[in-house]
Amino acid sequence: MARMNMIEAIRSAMDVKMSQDPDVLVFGEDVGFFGGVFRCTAGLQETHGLHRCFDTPISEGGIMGIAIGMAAAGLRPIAEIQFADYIYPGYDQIASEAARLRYRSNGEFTAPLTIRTPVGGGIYGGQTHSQSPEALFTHISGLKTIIPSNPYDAKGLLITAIEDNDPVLFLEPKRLYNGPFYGDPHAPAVNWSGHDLGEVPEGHYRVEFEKARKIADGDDLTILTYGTMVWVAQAAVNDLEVSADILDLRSLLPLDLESIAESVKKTGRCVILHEATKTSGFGAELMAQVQEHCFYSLEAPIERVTGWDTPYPHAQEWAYFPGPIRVKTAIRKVLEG
Amino acid sequence: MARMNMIEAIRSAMDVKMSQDPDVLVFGEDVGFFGGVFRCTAGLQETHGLHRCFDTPISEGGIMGIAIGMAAAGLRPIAEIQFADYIYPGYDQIASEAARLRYRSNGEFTAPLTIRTPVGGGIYGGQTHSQSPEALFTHISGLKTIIPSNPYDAKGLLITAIEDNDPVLFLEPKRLYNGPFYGDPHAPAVNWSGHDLGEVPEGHYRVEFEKARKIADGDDLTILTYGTMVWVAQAAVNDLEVSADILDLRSLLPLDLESIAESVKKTGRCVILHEATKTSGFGAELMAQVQEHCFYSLEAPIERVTGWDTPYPHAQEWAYFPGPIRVKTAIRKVLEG
Amino acid sequence: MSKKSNQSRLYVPEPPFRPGDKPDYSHIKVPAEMTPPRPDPMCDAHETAAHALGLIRVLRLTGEKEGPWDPNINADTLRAGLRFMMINRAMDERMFNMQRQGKLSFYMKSTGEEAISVAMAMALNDNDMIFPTYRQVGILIARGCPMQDMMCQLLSNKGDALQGKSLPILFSFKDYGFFSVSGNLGTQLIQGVGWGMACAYKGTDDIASVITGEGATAEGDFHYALNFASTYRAPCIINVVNNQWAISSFQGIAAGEGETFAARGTGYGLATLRVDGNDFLAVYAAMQWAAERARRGGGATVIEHFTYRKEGHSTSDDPTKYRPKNDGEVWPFGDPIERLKAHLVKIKEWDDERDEALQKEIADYIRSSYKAAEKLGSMATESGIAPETMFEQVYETIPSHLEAQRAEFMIENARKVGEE
Amino acid sequence: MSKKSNQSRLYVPEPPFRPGDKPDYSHIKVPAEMTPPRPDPMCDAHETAAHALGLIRVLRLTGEKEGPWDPNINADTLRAGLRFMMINRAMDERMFNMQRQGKLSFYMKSTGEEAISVAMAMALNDNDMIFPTYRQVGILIARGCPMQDMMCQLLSNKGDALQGKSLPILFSFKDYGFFSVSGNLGTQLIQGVGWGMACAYKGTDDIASVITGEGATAEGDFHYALNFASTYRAPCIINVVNNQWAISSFQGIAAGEGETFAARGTGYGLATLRVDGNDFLAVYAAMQWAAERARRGGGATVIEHFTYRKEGHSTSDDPTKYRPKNDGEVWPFGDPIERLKAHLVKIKEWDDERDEALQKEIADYIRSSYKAAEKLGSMATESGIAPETMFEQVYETIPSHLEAQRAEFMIENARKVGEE
Ligand SMILES: Cc1ncc(C[n+]2csc(CCOP(=O)(O)OP(=O)(O)O)c2C)c(N)n1
Ligand SMILES: Cc1ncc(C[n+]2csc(CCOP(=O)(O)OP(=O)(O)O)c2C)c(N)n1
Ligand SMILES: [Mg+2]
Ligand SMILES: [Mg+2]
Repeated sequence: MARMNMIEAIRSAMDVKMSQDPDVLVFGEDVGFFGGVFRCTAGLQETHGLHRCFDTPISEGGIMGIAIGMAAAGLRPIAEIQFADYIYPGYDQIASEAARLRYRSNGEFTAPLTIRTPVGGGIYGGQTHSQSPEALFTHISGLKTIIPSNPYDAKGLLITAIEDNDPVLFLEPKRLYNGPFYGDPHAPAVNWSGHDLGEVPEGHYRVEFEKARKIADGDDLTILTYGTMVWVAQAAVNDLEVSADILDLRSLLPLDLESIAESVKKTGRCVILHEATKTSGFGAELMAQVQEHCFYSLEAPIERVTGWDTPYPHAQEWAYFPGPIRVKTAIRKVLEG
Repeated sequence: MARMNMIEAIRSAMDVKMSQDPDVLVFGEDVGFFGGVFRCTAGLQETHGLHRCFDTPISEGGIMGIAIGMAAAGLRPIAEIQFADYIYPGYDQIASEAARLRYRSNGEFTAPLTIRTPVGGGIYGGQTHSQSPEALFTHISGLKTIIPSNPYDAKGLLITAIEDNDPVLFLEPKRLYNGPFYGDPHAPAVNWSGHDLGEVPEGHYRVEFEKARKIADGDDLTILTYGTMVWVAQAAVNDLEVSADILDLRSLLPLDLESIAESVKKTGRCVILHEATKTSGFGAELMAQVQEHCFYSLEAPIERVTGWDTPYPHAQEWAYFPGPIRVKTAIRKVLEG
Repeated sequence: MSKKSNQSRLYVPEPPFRPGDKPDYSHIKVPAEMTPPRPDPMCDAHETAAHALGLIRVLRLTGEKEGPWDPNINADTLRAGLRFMMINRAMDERMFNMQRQGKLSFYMKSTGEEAISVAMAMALNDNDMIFPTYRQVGILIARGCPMQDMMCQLLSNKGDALQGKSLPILFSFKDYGFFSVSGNLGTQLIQGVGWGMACAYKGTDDIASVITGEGATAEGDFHYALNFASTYRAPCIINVVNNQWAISSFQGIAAGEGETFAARGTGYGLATLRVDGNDFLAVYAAMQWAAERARRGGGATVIEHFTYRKEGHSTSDDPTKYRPKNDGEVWPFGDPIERLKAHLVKIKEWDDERDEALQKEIADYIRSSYKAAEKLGSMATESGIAPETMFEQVYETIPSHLEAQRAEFMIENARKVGEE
Repeated sequence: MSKKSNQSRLYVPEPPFRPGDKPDYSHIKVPAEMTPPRPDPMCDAHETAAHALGLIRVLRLTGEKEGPWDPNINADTLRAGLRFMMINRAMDERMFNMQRQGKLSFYMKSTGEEAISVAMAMALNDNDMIFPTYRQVGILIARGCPMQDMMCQLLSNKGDALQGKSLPILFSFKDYGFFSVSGNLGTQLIQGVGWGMACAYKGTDDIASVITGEGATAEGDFHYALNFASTYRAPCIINVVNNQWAISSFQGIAAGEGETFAARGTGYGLATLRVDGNDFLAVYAAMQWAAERARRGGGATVIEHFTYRKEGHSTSDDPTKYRPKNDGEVWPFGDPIERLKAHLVKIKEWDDERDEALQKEIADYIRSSYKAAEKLGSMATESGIAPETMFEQVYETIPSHLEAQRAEFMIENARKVGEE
């Protein structure tokens, strides 16, 4: 066991897999000698060699393209996209190719690759360093979409992603890299060293997909969330002293519908939180599934708390971010509803 | 007034606007001399000149890029993407650029462009000529997403799109180009000449966005749908002889929430239909909004009937297509629920 | 060449001839000399810059072979090449007709371009992965893929290894080094470069050969392919089949008025060759050269295969709408099959008798293969593929949400069968 | 140059020097002759192929000017250029420091590259739209944009015309022909080509000048730009600022080992120039040549500006992590400001006295502008921008769903202010 922040945990996952499996390699913009703009790959080139962790041209489409070709040829590439906001030039390769190669060839060719990319706001990154595009990927059959909220899960889920025989999009909430974030930008920063989930085994372990993690247990309502908002949810629940099930979904596709339905059937009330833009966000799908499977248990309308339907504005970052006040309002509303 | 099929209606909209406004021009793959693989631009080059309707390189990203540049410079480009399945190489230019130029520059630069592209299955097009990617665009703030279901609406909505000062994605259900399609591929083809909505004014008229069209009026349930599925819905309702409100949404973003809520509050039951893949499809957003605004009126779980969460398989096209049988099952279910 | 637009100062390229015009390709010179020279395959890329503007040829239109690029292959190999090309053409004829009869939904011919796919497959090793487009069925033929297997894919029947998931002609035959063809143009180019990088990473001698039409070079993926191939010196060959047309758009729309397509590679520091794509020997020689360069660590070569799409784009296309009818007939570089045949006759390795025998053998092969294939189903009959297979191979194992959908489908399908 | 990897046969380029190495650029030759020649701006593009591999220079490091590319501009114009470059550098210093003091969230310097933006702006007409990156604030300075307006954008305060919507340095100043800078690299290149096409369509004489770093040339948009510019002969200039680095990646990663960036244009049939980017006169001359070519209907020119990024990528970057500390100092092409100054001194149009006076004037200008700007708010204080403005300019008019969200926000915000 060791103390790791999320950056170190992610790095450790890659390090473990690179040590175990010569077919695993890592590439992306600035990931080589420099070790990535968030340092997630720092040291991997030195440890594993120039050809196993290297820089690429600034070409997200090209990065995805070579990853697919390498994966089809039997390797297990891990491709870093520097910010999720820059994944769109690679969108065609991901949605039309990586996600469909298996289907198109009826299993003859596959693309067992992992795409790692930082998501979310909270670092004054403005419109193009803050996006949460998960819903644009959960609509794509053939892809899996994963998002951890802490170091322990990050490492275990990333190892599972690398070992998966299908393409996995692995989203890293950048605001959580160094510590949990409870939604108040003015509060002193907390880091992972003081948190249980910063306790991470040094070797190999897996955290399986399609399993939500319950981080609080309660009877009054269910909160469905993931990524940075997991911690904001916890802060709000603590603040309000309500009794809530908080599910950190972790795996958006495939989704742990069983745990979701079980919880909502118990509480009868549900709040859904995410940082992404509201319309057609992943919250819509969650809401749809809850209403499909728990309709007769619902005692109040499900509430969504999300980013607004605007780009992420730089100076208004904290007005955009769905912070604890909005979360608390929603909780009160479903409890009253 | 004239009899037009949907291809002719779309062509007429462009023709009218090109005649009225020298800033309107049309380009895309094969749209020039040839007039487009679906013939929507046939004759426009001859009428309006080589420089106003012309072929482009096979580069959807490039097409979107020049459209944005031209629009920012004061023109009103209409860009055709040959099949919506091929829009992804242009996704970055649409989502990161066209949709955000106004916001990024706080209104200094804008992108009043129209993207036309055929969507949907039913023509044995297989995985890459059948997709319905609307939900990947309704998540993008700054963009409008429109989808007509008949010639009259197609022309009026397209004119409104061209005149709009924001970027509009205009989706054309290709299975409806020649006639309404009631979901049975073995039934004899019907064409628009025998249908009221094939009656189209020759000149200028607008159909406004954010207004659904009610195509059937009833009390037992509400059906929310758009594109090809409008006709499948009608066939199912006729078949079952149920009393249903059928809303042809036409404008997905912005959405006519008022009409939706009014109808569901009246009927208390709702079925949502679309051809696209289920998970994170636009149906999820519709379901979310209905449950947010009509929760206390709902008497049964809302049902979604959609394409399966697989790519659109070629030989299994009609097993994939959410045809009348599945629609009827869903209607029965909400009526019983 | 192009008519200048008088209506605007925005320049829009136009092809030299439209329907009704009499096509005249006298401006496209068939070079008299068998230039350019053949440099060492490990030469500096700059030494091939001129090759991007010239045209590598070996076979004269009259059948003689000549010049530094003669690959010196024996008559048996030449006859094999001829046979594969003839099979290709016969198959195209047959399947086009069957599409017209409603047996398959769609087909695409490679008429006039057979030398490119066949010579490529023959010049490469069987372990080299080819990333083809929809117009290179010749690769499969040359690599020994059974005709019936291909036809079953075209008919989307229960003999189709893809279980009808893909459009006809979008083959996938891993055993024959034929990568799954995407319906999305261009995407495979950079994937092929990645495959080549994987070969280098693993230290094998294999290479990748990727193919695009001239029209699809305008996609970003083409740029990615050239750029990444240059950065990592990937062992691969990037082939541009310039058949002058991209559906209805002539090659000038893909920016072919400004420069040749081979020349695109020069600016990336890649070796570049431009070859008469209707000359079996020239294509073979160019592929051999580029493969040697790639295998020896010299990196990628961009090869433009200069040819002509003699027929429509696909069964959905009517080329007389946008170009003169007899365009393909007056193409100055002749027909690849006729040219190789003329050569074999000239060197006395072929004659009418053998030709007739081969024609007959091929006709039998096509006929019997088609018969056997059609027995397994077609568009006009039952495909014989269980529809619920559509839920398979989305993922390695079916996840629970998809399993639920499959279950729903099974119930609905039973109901449907009931209603019918 | 690059160390060969011994660990694998997969080739991965590496820069010549890393932290701890002693940088030595003796392999990059400063050409002794003032070649290449200056062809007529309407020449055939092929005539400029050699220019893509050479380097256009006018100013010797010792201050003399020489050769066919001398733009012959008068001393007043030269002094204006010097002044703009010095303002640029002083502004960079100031804003970098203010970022360190927490007054703004982010900043990016253009140190060492000032000649490119300033000479570009001065050589073009004011109506020509420039599509810049984040490293060309010199354009705004040269075109007369008030310093305070720029600083307000940097401070995201209520003087910011963008109302804080965009990251500092992602300016938009339509009045100064400065297109809204995207945070997404490369995207604007093809938009600029579209703008140029619109100019041609409307029949105006305006052109577009688009800029990318050498790193971002790897994006598909660069290819689109070259390709569409070639097809439609768009009146535009495509500038590649090769400052050797893309954050931590040296230019070899962007495939600069294989060929120059200017040479990319050759394969598309575009005119190509490669210019010493630290030579104000050379940049000016190249821009003038390309602008004339574009305006006269000759189409696009690709210009590589060969320079060096002397400082870190941005305020978030620490370049000593990946390259030697004094790298920029030993760059063989000197500093653009010092070089223009040396020239003016040599021709007796500049002296220490004037220099001191200008330094002082600029310091005052920067200081007073900053003071005035900061009064309107900063990161450290209130921005003064009403947060609900974030709902504006998503669309021309606020649609109902966004109106509802704004209303919700107003209530929540009141609650928040209450809680605080
Ligand atoms: C990304 C994408 N855009 C558009 C299409 C539609 N399309 C199919 S083939 C074709 C023409 C291709 O021309 P070319 O690359 O020259 O190949 P050829 O057909 O001549 O062999 C087009 C535009 C597509 N399949 N994929
Ligand atoms: C599409 C995209 N990918 C990645 C980035 C992150 N990024 C910002 S600047 C930069 C380096 C750019 O280098 P270069 O083009 O050489 O310009 P320079 O900074 O040297 O001026 C990178 C990778 C981005 N902004 N956009
Ligand atoms: Mg072609
Ligand atoms: Mg750079």
